[in-house]
This record gives sequence, C-alpha cells and structure tokens, in this order.
Amino acid sequence: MSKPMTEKLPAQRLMSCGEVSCEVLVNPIPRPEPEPIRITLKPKVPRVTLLDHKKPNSLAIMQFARQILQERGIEVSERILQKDDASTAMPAALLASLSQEPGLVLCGVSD
Amino acid sequence: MSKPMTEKLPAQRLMSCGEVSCEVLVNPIPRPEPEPIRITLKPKVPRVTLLDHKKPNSLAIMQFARQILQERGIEVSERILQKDDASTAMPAALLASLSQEPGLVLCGVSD
Amino acid sequence: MSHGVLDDIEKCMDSGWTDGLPVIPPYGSLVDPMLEALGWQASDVVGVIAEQSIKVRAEQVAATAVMAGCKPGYAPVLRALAQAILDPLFNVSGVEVTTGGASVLVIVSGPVVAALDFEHEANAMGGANRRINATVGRFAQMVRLFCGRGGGVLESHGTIGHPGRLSFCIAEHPETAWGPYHTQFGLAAEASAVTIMASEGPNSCNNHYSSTGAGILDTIGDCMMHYGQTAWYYRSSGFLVAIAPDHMDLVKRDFTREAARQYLYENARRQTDDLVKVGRIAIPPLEFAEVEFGAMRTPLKFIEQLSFVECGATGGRFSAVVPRWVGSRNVVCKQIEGL
Amino acid sequence: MSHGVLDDIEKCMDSGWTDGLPVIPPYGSLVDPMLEALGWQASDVVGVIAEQSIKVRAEQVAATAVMAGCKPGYAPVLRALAQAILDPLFNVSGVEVTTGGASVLVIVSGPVVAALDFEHEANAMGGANRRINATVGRFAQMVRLFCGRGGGVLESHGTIGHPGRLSFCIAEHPETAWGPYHTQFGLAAEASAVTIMASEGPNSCNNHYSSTGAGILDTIGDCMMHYGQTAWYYRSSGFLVAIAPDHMDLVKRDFTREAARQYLYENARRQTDDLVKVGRIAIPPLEFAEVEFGAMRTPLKFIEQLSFVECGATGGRFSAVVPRWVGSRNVVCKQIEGL
Repeated sequence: MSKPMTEKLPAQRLMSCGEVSCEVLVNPIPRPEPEPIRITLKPKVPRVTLLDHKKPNSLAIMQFARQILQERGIEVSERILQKDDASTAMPAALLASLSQEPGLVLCGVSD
Repeated sequence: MSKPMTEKLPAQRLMSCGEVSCEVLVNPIPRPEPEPIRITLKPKVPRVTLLDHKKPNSLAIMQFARQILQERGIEVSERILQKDDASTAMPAALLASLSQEPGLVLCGVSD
Repeated sequence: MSHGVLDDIEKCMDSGWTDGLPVIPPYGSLVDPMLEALGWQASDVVGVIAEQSIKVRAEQVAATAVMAGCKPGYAPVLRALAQAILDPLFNVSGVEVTTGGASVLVIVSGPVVAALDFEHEANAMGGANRRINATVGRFAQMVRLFCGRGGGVLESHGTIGHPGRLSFCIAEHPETAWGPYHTQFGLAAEASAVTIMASEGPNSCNNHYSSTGAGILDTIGDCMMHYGQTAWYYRSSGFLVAIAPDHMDLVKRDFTREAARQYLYENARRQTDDLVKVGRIAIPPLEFAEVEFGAMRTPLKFIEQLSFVECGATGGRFSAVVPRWVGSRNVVCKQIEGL
Repeated sequence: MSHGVLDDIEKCMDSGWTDGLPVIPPYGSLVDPMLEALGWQASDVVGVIAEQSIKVRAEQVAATAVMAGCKPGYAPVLRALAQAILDPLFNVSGVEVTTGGASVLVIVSGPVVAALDFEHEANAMGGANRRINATVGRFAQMVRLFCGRGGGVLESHGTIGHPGRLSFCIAEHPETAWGPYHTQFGLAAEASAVTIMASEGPNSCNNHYSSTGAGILDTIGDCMMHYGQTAWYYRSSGFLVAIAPDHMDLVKRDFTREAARQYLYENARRQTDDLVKVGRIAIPPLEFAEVEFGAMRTPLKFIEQLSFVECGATGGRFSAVVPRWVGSRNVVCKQIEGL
C-alpha cells in the first residue's frame, strides 16, 4: 500500500533565498479551514454502526457482517444506515450525527 | 495542416545571461551530419518514377496513376519500384540511386 | 550565475508542490500578473469544496497556473476552467480519490482555439508538444491534485490510472462539420468554451478500409461496448467520441451529429445475459442499474451521455473513444469571456 | 532575487527546447554531474539513427535528462533506457512521424523499482504524481521528440495522439505472481530491466463481478479484439496487458502466465468476414496479412506479441490493455547495470 498521508503532507510555506533577496513562494495548495474531521481509530465503546453506500452487494455484505458480529456478542445497531449514492458526499446532518458516535462506524463496503 | 517545419526549427544555441555570469546551455537536440537530403519540389525533367511501399492498395493506386499519366502523355517508368515494408527505411543503395533522379519520384501512397 | 531558482524548483519538488515534473516556482512577481490577467484579487474565493471544508482562493489558482507553465495570456481559458473544476457538479474530490484513476479532461472549443494557437491537428488528443495544450491540460490536473492529495486530506486510490492524469487537453478544430463542441451543452455556436469531464484515457479506433459512415460508427460503437468498458458497471457516465478528419469525411456524408448519436445509442448494444455471464452485472442487480435480462443493453444510461468532438490531423484513419469516469456524471461547460 | 533561470526556462520554451512543459535549463553545471552518473564522456556516441544521419551524443542525452527533471540518481535506468530507444530495432524515427500518434512506453521491472522508489501501486500506469515515474517517462518522450521533430528533420503526423506522448512509464510490483516482466524477454528473474515498446494509450478493463480468472481474461480479450483496435490492420504488434492485484488474485489461481497467454491467443478471435464487412481488412488483402476468409482471426500475428505486467493498487477491479503501434514490432529490453 501507499505510504500514510502524514509522511507525504506538502510543505505549508517555502522561502526562496537567492543571492539578491528573499521572497516567499505563494502556496498553491488550499487547506481545510477549520481542520478536517479527525478519524479516531480506536472506538471509545465496543459498538458498531453500519452505513451502506449503495454500491452493488454492499447491503448484503453489511447484513452478513452484522450477523457474524452479533453471533460473536458484539453490539451492532439493528438499523443499517444508508446514503444515497457512493459518488456523492454524505448529507451534513448525517455526517454531524456520525461524528459524535463513540463506537465504530463501518461505511462504504465496496463490491 | 501544421505549419511548415522551417518555422518551427529549434534554436541551435542558447546563452544564459544571469546577473553573475554567462553560461552556454547544452544543446539537447542532435542534428543530422552531414545535412539531410534536400527535397527538390520542382523536377528537372518531366518524368515520373513510382515507388510502392507495400501498404495495402498502394500498388493498385500506383498502377492506376501510371495509366492515367501515360494517357496524358507523361513519361512514367514502366517498372514500379518496391521497398520491403512501409515501416522500415529504404535500403541505402536505392536511396542513393533515387537521390540522383532528375524527374519526379512518387513514393509511399497510403491506403 | 545564480542558481537560486533551481534550488527553489528542487524545494517545490521535495515539498509536495508538484505533480512530479519541474514547476515554475510561484514567486509573487509571477503570480501577481497572472492574478491580474485572471481578473481576480488574491483573496477572492474561486470555489468551495464543502465536504473538505476547503475554500479555494484566487491566489492559489494563479500560483498553480504559474507553476504549470501557463502564460498570463491563457488567463481567459484558465479562469473558466478553474470555475468549471470547482463547480460542485464536477465532484473534483471524487475524481481525485476514486479507484477509477480518473483525470480532468479539458476540451477547448470555438474561436479561442485559433486566437490562442492551440494545436488541434497533429496529436490533438495529447502529446502535441505545444505549450498551451500541455500547460492548460496540466493546470487542470494540478488543481485536482492540490485540492485533494496536495492538501493532505485525500489520498488517490487509482487502481491503474493513465498518463492523462498529468495533462489531458483536447482543442477542437475551429471549423467543424457538425458545429462547435459546446453547442451540445447549450452554448451559442459563436461562443468560445471550455468543457470538462472526468475521464479514463483515449481508446484509439482505427479503420482504414470502410467506405461508409456507418462502418466508421460501427467501429467506434464496438469499442464503446467491449466487455472491459467501465460503463457496464451499475453506473455509467458515457463517452466522448473524437472523430478525426479522414473518418469525418465519411461520417458527415451520411449522418448529422444527432443522427450519429442516435445510431450509436441504438446499435452499440450487447446481450444483457452475456454481460452477466462475463461478470459485468452484479447479482442481484441494483434497482438503479435498470437491468433487463434477455434484452440488448446500451453502455449509456441516457443518450445525452454521448458527445462528439472534431479534432486531429488528416492522413490517418483513426478516431477515439474516451470513457468517462462513472462517479462524475456531469459535464461542466463554461463560456470563455474576455478574449 | 535573480530571475535569470526563469528567463532561461522561457528561452527554452520559445526556442523549441521543450515538450511544451517547463524544463530545467541544461546548464553545464547540471549536465556534467548527470554525465558522470551515466558513466559517459560528453562526446561519446550513444546511438546512431542512420536514416537521419544523426549521431546522438552522451552530452545530448544528459542534457535531456536534466531538462526532464531527472536526478543523477536515476542514471542507471536512464542509461539503459537511452540505449534501448536508440537501438535500431526500436525504429524511433518511425515512432515520431507515424500517423499512429505513438509514444515510447517505458516498463521498469525488478529490484530497481523498490531501490529507486518508483510508484508501482496507485496510478501505476500514469499520473501517480511521483517524480521518478513522471520524469523518467518524460525523458523517453523527449529523446524521441528531440531526435525527430526537434532536429528539424521529421514532422509528427499523429492523427490523434494520446497523453502518454508527454510521459508514459509503468513500474512493475517488486513482488510478482508470475515472475518479473523482463523474464518474458530472456533476462534472469533477479535482474533489473527497462523495456520499451511503441504504444497507444492504455484501454482500461473493468470487471467487478466475475469470480473466475477466465472471466477476467475474457474481459481483457474482448478489449483486445474490439473492431477499432489498430492490431486488425494488415500489420500487428500486439499488446501489453497490465493486471492489477484484485484481478490477479483470480487469474493466478487458474492460470500460469504461459497459460493465460495461450488462452487469450486462442479465445480472443473474431470472424474474419465480419472484420472485412466493417472495413478492417483491405480487399484484396496483402499476402503478408495472411487473411483466411471464414476463419476466426486473432489480433496477434504471433503469440509472442502479448506480454503481461503486474502493477497497480488493490481496492479496484481494473486491468488494462495497451495496444502497441504496428510499425515498431520489436520490444527492446535492456538490463539495468550498476545499481
């Protein structure tokens, strides 16, 4: 796999020091303001929420995953959430709600 | 059609004149030595030599062209020359012989 | 002599301010004239990518244009192009991250092509080795990259990608048989326009011996429906078809643009059950995919997903099919003002 | 600050010393270390293009490498690559002038991929936006351009061209299922190699739902035999097939490389009479074309015209077919020494 993004982050600021004078280079790269949502890899509570993005077989895979997890005694939300389409962003309200979820959110299983 | 090559010929030599000193840039472009064969667009004698490069239909087109030219009273060499293949260069001996031809040489009719 | 600029180029290369190739360092003294030509103030917001909380400012667009090697004289094209890329309809973040390895395909049409001396004949679909084609196409890819991976937010997952992700710009012939490209998207024939779509690379379509327009279209249609076309996926975004002059001489004799589109829509179809058999349709299929077993199936979801551009040199009997990325279904076409 | 270098870049752009994109000016102070890394003296003859009366000298190759943005550390690859391009078997002048709009496709394989940190996963077939992939691919196209049009002798007639004419470099996975790419051309598995062929752009082959290797190969084969493939012309040079990991997981289960090649050779065939009907075979056909009416016809002239490369990222179910230009039938594979 590719290197994690943290190794690749481009410089925020470059300074040119030629022989005659110094000049700041104009940063061409737009950055998120405020900071983008941070992903927490370790959930705070052992609970799983499933989100289907409607690619083919995604819902079937999620239903199967829910069954296996439940058999292993893990708490899984009964309702599988859905977003309209794999190629469009999640509605803001859904994103805001999921960003408060202390358990694990599993979304966008690809076919 | 594209512009004629003469307008596009890259510079033979570039000189860099910065503030500190002057430096010649290394020319990356190889050039023919000796000069490439010049194409004369106006033949010296009214005679046509045909050269087939073996693309499909090329020979048929050349035979037809020979017939029309002959009907119009233009001298056309009876034998249609051939090179082995459209994608390889003409043998040196054939090239040398054709480069001495004072009439018109028609070659490589494409299908 | 001073090699300060060379150091700055290396600094850009080492710091992620590049697409992998040398850039012109975005000095203020170069970015300012570009901004002026673009008609923007440095802090103007050119576009917003809401999902990423990103506002793209004019200064960043101008810096990117300088870095790509564009001249300020290209600004009328670049202004419309930047607005098109940042139009939410285009979904630029999706284009950057997809496993589809898509590029931002740029199509320039109308009087601007001759006015700014775009190459629209030899190698018009790429590699014409002319500055304006190469750098305008590169600018579009760099905006995509800098808004996505460049900002440290997204990572590109292109499974294989294609070389157009460095630069992919097509300029249409100023004189066309069927009318300028942008008239397919509602702009007036006399306008100049820049149009973008997310795409894979061009699939070349050779045909040397057909003597009819239908033969050429059958060849193009067969390419559109080979089993590997992404368009058989449950989503489809269609195709751009580029027809070069030697093929156009045959096609225009028998077809208007509308008739050619209808012909391909009706004839470039395959048996749905064969597509299932080779693995191109999910079982069970999604409702959205509208799968009808036993019927002949088109790779187009709507006939409007097919558009034609006229470009290329005479002397060769090639055309091309450019498959569009399925996740950005909108073509964004903007008029170029201020030429 | 001094902008002398910027003036020199503009001077290169204005003087035809470019592929259309910004270059690093080939100052002697940069060319000398490149020459040293290449292990050549400035006036050494790297290759001869007899038909054009051109001798290509090491200084010109080194200057081109600097201009493309290559680092001296890439020299072992560049040395073998320059020798491959100038090998008379490759026919570089033909590649530049053809109406086929071909590029020099560069394939890097073996331990060199990891040693020099080529991207071989995401967007491995182009647009990975990594310096070594982008600039090594660009170097190859610039040598082609500078030996052809650059010298003022040849003119490019590419009917449509494709974006790979700016840069087209594929790096293979260091770990392969079927053995390194170059083992198909007689080199030892443990070697590093650079291989070139003249090519069109990649045709992407998507298949999400097949569960068998044969399904994936049928999809790839169908792409190889669409009516527009140049390979149906009276000459054929074959194809490079790139298989990405998710497809390879299925294919390798059921096929060795040799078996996969045999499968495609036998199964990717079309009715000759249909090819005649659509205009893909000249009437009367050339003897060389070996046309047999009524028989199933392969787009390959020999089975050896098909080779496989393993590259690309996981997570997407894409592979690709790269059609080779019909006028340069030789693949040139050179071992990389001195890593």
